[in-house]
Amino acid sequence: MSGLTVRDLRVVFDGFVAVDGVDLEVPAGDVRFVIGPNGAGKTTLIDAITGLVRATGSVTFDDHALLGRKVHRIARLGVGRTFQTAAVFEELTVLQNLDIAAGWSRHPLSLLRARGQVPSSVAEALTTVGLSAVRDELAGTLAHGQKQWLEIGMLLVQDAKLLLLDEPVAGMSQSERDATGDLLGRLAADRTVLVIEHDMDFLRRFARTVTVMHAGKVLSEGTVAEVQADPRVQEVYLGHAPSASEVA
Amino acid sequence: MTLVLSQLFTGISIGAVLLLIALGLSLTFGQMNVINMAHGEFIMAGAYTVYVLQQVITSAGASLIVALPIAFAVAGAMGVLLEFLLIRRLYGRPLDTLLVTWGVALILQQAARDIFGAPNVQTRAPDLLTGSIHLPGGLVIASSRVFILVLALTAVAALTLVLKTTSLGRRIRAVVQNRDLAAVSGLATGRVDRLTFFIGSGLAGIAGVALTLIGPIGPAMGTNIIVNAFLVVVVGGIGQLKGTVIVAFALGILQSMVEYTTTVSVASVIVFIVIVAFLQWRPQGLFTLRTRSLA
Amino acid sequence: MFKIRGTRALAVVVAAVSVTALTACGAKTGDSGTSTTAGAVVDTSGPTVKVGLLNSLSGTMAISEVTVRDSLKLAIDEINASGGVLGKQIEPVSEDGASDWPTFAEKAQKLISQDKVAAVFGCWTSASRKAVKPVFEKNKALLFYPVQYEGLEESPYIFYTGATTNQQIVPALDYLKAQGKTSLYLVGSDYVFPRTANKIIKAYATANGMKVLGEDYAPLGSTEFSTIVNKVKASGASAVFNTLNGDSNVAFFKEYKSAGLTAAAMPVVSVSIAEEEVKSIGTQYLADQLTAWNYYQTTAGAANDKFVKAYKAKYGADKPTSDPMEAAYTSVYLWKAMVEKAGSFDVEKVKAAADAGGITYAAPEGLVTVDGPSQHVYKTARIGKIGPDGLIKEVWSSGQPIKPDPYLKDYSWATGLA
Amino acid sequence: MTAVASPPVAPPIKPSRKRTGWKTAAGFASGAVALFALAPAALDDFRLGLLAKYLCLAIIAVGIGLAWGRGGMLTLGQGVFFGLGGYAMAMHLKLADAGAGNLPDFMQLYGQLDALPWWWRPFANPVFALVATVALPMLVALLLGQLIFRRRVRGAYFAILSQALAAAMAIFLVGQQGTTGGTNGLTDIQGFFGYDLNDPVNRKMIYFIIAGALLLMLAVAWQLMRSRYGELLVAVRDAEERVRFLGYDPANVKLVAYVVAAGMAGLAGALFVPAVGIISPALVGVVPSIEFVVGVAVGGRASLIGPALGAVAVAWARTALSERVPSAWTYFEGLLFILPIVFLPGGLASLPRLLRKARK
Repeated sequence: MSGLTVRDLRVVFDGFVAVDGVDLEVPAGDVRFVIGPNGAGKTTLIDAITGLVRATGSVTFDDHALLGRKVHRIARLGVGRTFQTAAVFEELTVLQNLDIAAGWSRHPLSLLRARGQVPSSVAEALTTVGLSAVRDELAGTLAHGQKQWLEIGMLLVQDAKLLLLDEPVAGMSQSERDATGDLLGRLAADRTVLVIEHDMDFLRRFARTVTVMHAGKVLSEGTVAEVQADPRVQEVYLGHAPSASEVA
Repeated sequence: MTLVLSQLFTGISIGAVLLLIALGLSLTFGQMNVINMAHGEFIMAGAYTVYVLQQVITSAGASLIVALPIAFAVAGAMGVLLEFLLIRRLYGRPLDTLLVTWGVALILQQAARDIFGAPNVQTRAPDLLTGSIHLPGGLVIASSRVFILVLALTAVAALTLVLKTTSLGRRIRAVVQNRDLAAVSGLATGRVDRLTFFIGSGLAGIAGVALTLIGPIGPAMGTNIIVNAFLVVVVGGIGQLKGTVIVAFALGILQSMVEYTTTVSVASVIVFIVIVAFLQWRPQGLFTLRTRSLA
Repeated sequence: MFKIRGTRALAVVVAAVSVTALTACGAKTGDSGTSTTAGAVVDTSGPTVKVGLLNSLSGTMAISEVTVRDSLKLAIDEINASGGVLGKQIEPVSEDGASDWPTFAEKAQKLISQDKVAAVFGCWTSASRKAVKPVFEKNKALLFYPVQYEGLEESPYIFYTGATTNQQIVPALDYLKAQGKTSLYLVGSDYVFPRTANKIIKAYATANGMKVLGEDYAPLGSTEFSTIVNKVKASGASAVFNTLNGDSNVAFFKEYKSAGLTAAAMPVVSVSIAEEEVKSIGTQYLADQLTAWNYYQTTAGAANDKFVKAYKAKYGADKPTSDPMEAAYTSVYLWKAMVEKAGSFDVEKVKAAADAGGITYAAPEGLVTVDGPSQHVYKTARIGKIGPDGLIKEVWSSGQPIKPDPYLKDYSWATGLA
Repeated sequence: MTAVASPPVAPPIKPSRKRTGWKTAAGFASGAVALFALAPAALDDFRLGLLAKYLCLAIIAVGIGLAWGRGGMLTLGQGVFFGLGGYAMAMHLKLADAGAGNLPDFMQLYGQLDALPWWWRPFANPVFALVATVALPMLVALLLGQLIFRRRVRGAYFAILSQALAAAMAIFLVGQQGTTGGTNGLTDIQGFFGYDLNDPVNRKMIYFIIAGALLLMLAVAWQLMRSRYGELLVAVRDAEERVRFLGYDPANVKLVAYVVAAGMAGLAGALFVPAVGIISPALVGVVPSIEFVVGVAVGGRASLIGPALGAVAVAWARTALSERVPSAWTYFEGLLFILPIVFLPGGLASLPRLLRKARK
């Protein structure tokens, strides 16, 4: 495991430079938070890493070059992501959602059989994300927070080694946030985690390292404290030197 | 040489007809993502408008001129009615609108049969538009085709002007780009939708008037043309007027050239193959709107 | 391992079902007569006798076929008013072929086996006739087919009351030749009649020193003719032979006129444009062009005056009569004559009476006689010119009825065509 | 769903599942009784022949239900695959009718050919022809699907493209009169693998074969729908891009359903030929292709039995109505496209659920 390395990443939409020469180094086992104002290029960064948008530069994970591969090929290399607005299969049950996430490596012919037993990885994930009680409910009927948990559960059964989470706690209650944060810490033991988040409180409590993006570039990088102390960050976020409570 | 030129003009004139038919679709399908299979029947309504008017106005030329705005209004009103009664309930289900409007098309066809009779009806064209224009070099082109070409280009220009400069145009584009945001910012999206549909369907009415000059006027006239019109819009790219214009002429010229050297049936098969090949190259059509959405 | 027991139960059901299916088997193709269908049963038990009217009342062909149905009904009404057939009133059962060939076959079967009709009148396109032909042969039931067609067919259970090729196309070619036309361009819809007609025309041209300069087919319903007209124009042919059908004619003639082509310089002979079509295309585009048929609304004679008057009285003064309508009208009277000669509604007896010869009827087009062996009808060929009033005036006629020759056996140039 | 309050630790099998299995088997058994015992007893030969035709349409509908209802691919070009299967079968039967070494009747009339075209020859072999009726449509669907789905042509684009394909295929068939029979199609088929089609007993046998094929195809669709693949297909339908991020190539997932649906349409075409005795371009083009869909929409696109029942019901209504008031049928058909889709998107199959909900 050698973590995620991004070198000189650039994404251009019709002349608009969304990501402008980003370098990023996320070592294995890190929980890296990426923050920045709207339009800083955070989500586009994840889109580029997962192959959704075309980019130049280089991205390597686990010694595999990712750029230029198709989305599903990148996923098969152990790269998993969630979406800002939770993207689960609403017409399928929680169990089915998780089971699908476990599936790409199954033999094609085995797909033609119905699921006899709940696979152990799925059962585990159900317990881990606390959705056992609703496993036969349609995912579309879940509360917003539960959907986000379901997405994380899907990453678990997918056995992703690099988790790219796009605002995973948006809309969650405080206790749900705490639980999610704890989960992230546990997951990082044998994975690499990259989180896009606006919630500063959540960030302060659970981030190990932080990257600040602005206008498609990396503005600052370091521990939470280092970044908070960086005057350029304060400038970008508030246009003036902030009081402690505003950033924290 | 004359032959190549006259065949080229034929291609351009086929393209002009395609453009006129597809223009309204490009608006309703492109801007609103509504696949209106009854578009062909709106064209039919435009053509029957000429027929009905000629029962009242005896001068062929005058009736044609008067028919243009009336057909626009008649077809446009039908479009608004369709939008209000059915399509409004189906936003976000484009495939379902396709089937529903096919049903509407069937009903309109049968209604035309019951009102005007199953046989084609006859309209008179002004003498000016049944003759031909002799150009230097022995080139002879049909004046009706020139009329249609001018009409098509005028319609494109007018539509572009409306979309680019008027407040209605701005609102249409706002709704296209982000329906939810537009609604939140206080735009009456329902009204904008209906207006868009009015213009798109109205253009079908104009096309119907033009078609009386070159083809039959009957209950089945819509079905014969609708598939090709959709291909033009799809290949041109959704929501892209310029794509529709370029592709209409390109397909027209391709069709006329292949048809000249082979047969009509071989030509339609070849055109289909070219389209599939083209979509391999540009799956979203000639021009595309880039978005970051996950769909 | 984790198979649900339901799957196994399902497998049993499916297997049982397949076995049942395979145990039920009937006669092999070779064993003639073991259990093939008996002849159609005509229901003559009541005071009426049923006949079937099989026409497209919906779909693209409805344009033409509704008028045929109307004139069939006119003939039936007239016969009923004058006492019926063998003392029985005719009860028409109308079915919609819906312009769809399998539907024609289905409805034909329904008329024969459910309604037990004495005869069926109808069909227009060759495709619909080809679709029902096996149904009538299999059930040994009668069809009267009233439309001019491409010939090359004889069926023991079909009577053809429209023209075959030697009563329409060949006379039209004779006429063109006599007018000094030496080169032709052939334009047709893409189906059996035009393709076969053009084959015959080409054979005729070769034998008679005429040149065929080009041949083009448009799909049925096609309305884009600019390229074809360009080709016609560039060919410089002295006449055009037009076998287009339906909507395509409108687009073709509008384009033809726009291209500056005229009846005087390059006349078009059409074999599928009758009075009804003239009305929908417009005389503006058609004036002075030629048609080839066996009957026009203007055809002289008392029988026709009566027919035209009766038709307009029943369906409206603005409704013209045309060749297929007349052939349909005639077909009912011919059937009546056959039944009366046979003294029975029984299909085999009716056929025997007709095949023995001598069935005639003073039709609106003149005296027609059924040719026993071919089950076609002797018809007079007529070339007409479309007038500014939308009616067609006869400019030439064969003078007397021509013997039907569906396989063109009597024409030496046509050997090898069939 | 009865097992909402399931225990926190996942049990090996949901208790409700076994019951569903038996329920389905019972459903199939009663379907078999209806098709094999009740229908032949209640209907005369003519009506049974009509039912055979309707069941062919039901087989296509099962495939469309899979591709459209479960896979979200509105295929408006099933006529192409129906036609391929039908023509493959009809070509063999015509050759068999003509006898070894002879040309089929229409070729002698219109083709002016001296010898059989090369692409007709393999169809003289009954095994080849039988395999081709299903394999040929599947192969064409595979090639076409590869091109279309790989390039992410989907939704409306896919629907319109499939419709254009149907139009092109019909025009092409019409244009090759000498070798395909043109507009007439292939008609006047006398025998079916040595059995005389004029014999009512054999026609009943054809009906039984079709009914058996329908049940078999329902079983295939049932297995596909309840399998993991079926779940995956629904996932692709609802969020194609999302599936990609789980490591699947959605193109492959869609391809399977599309190819299976094509195979079913081909089978339906092959069985239609002996049942009706004709295959023609009129059954291939835009209009029949979209008409195949209406029954599916009426019955319930995403359910197993809905599409089949819907297709039979619509076909029956067409016959019944057109026997009485021909022009009313067109209005009725138009309404069939409109009302269920707008007001009952789940089709008739969703009625019981809606009623249950309403009662609560």
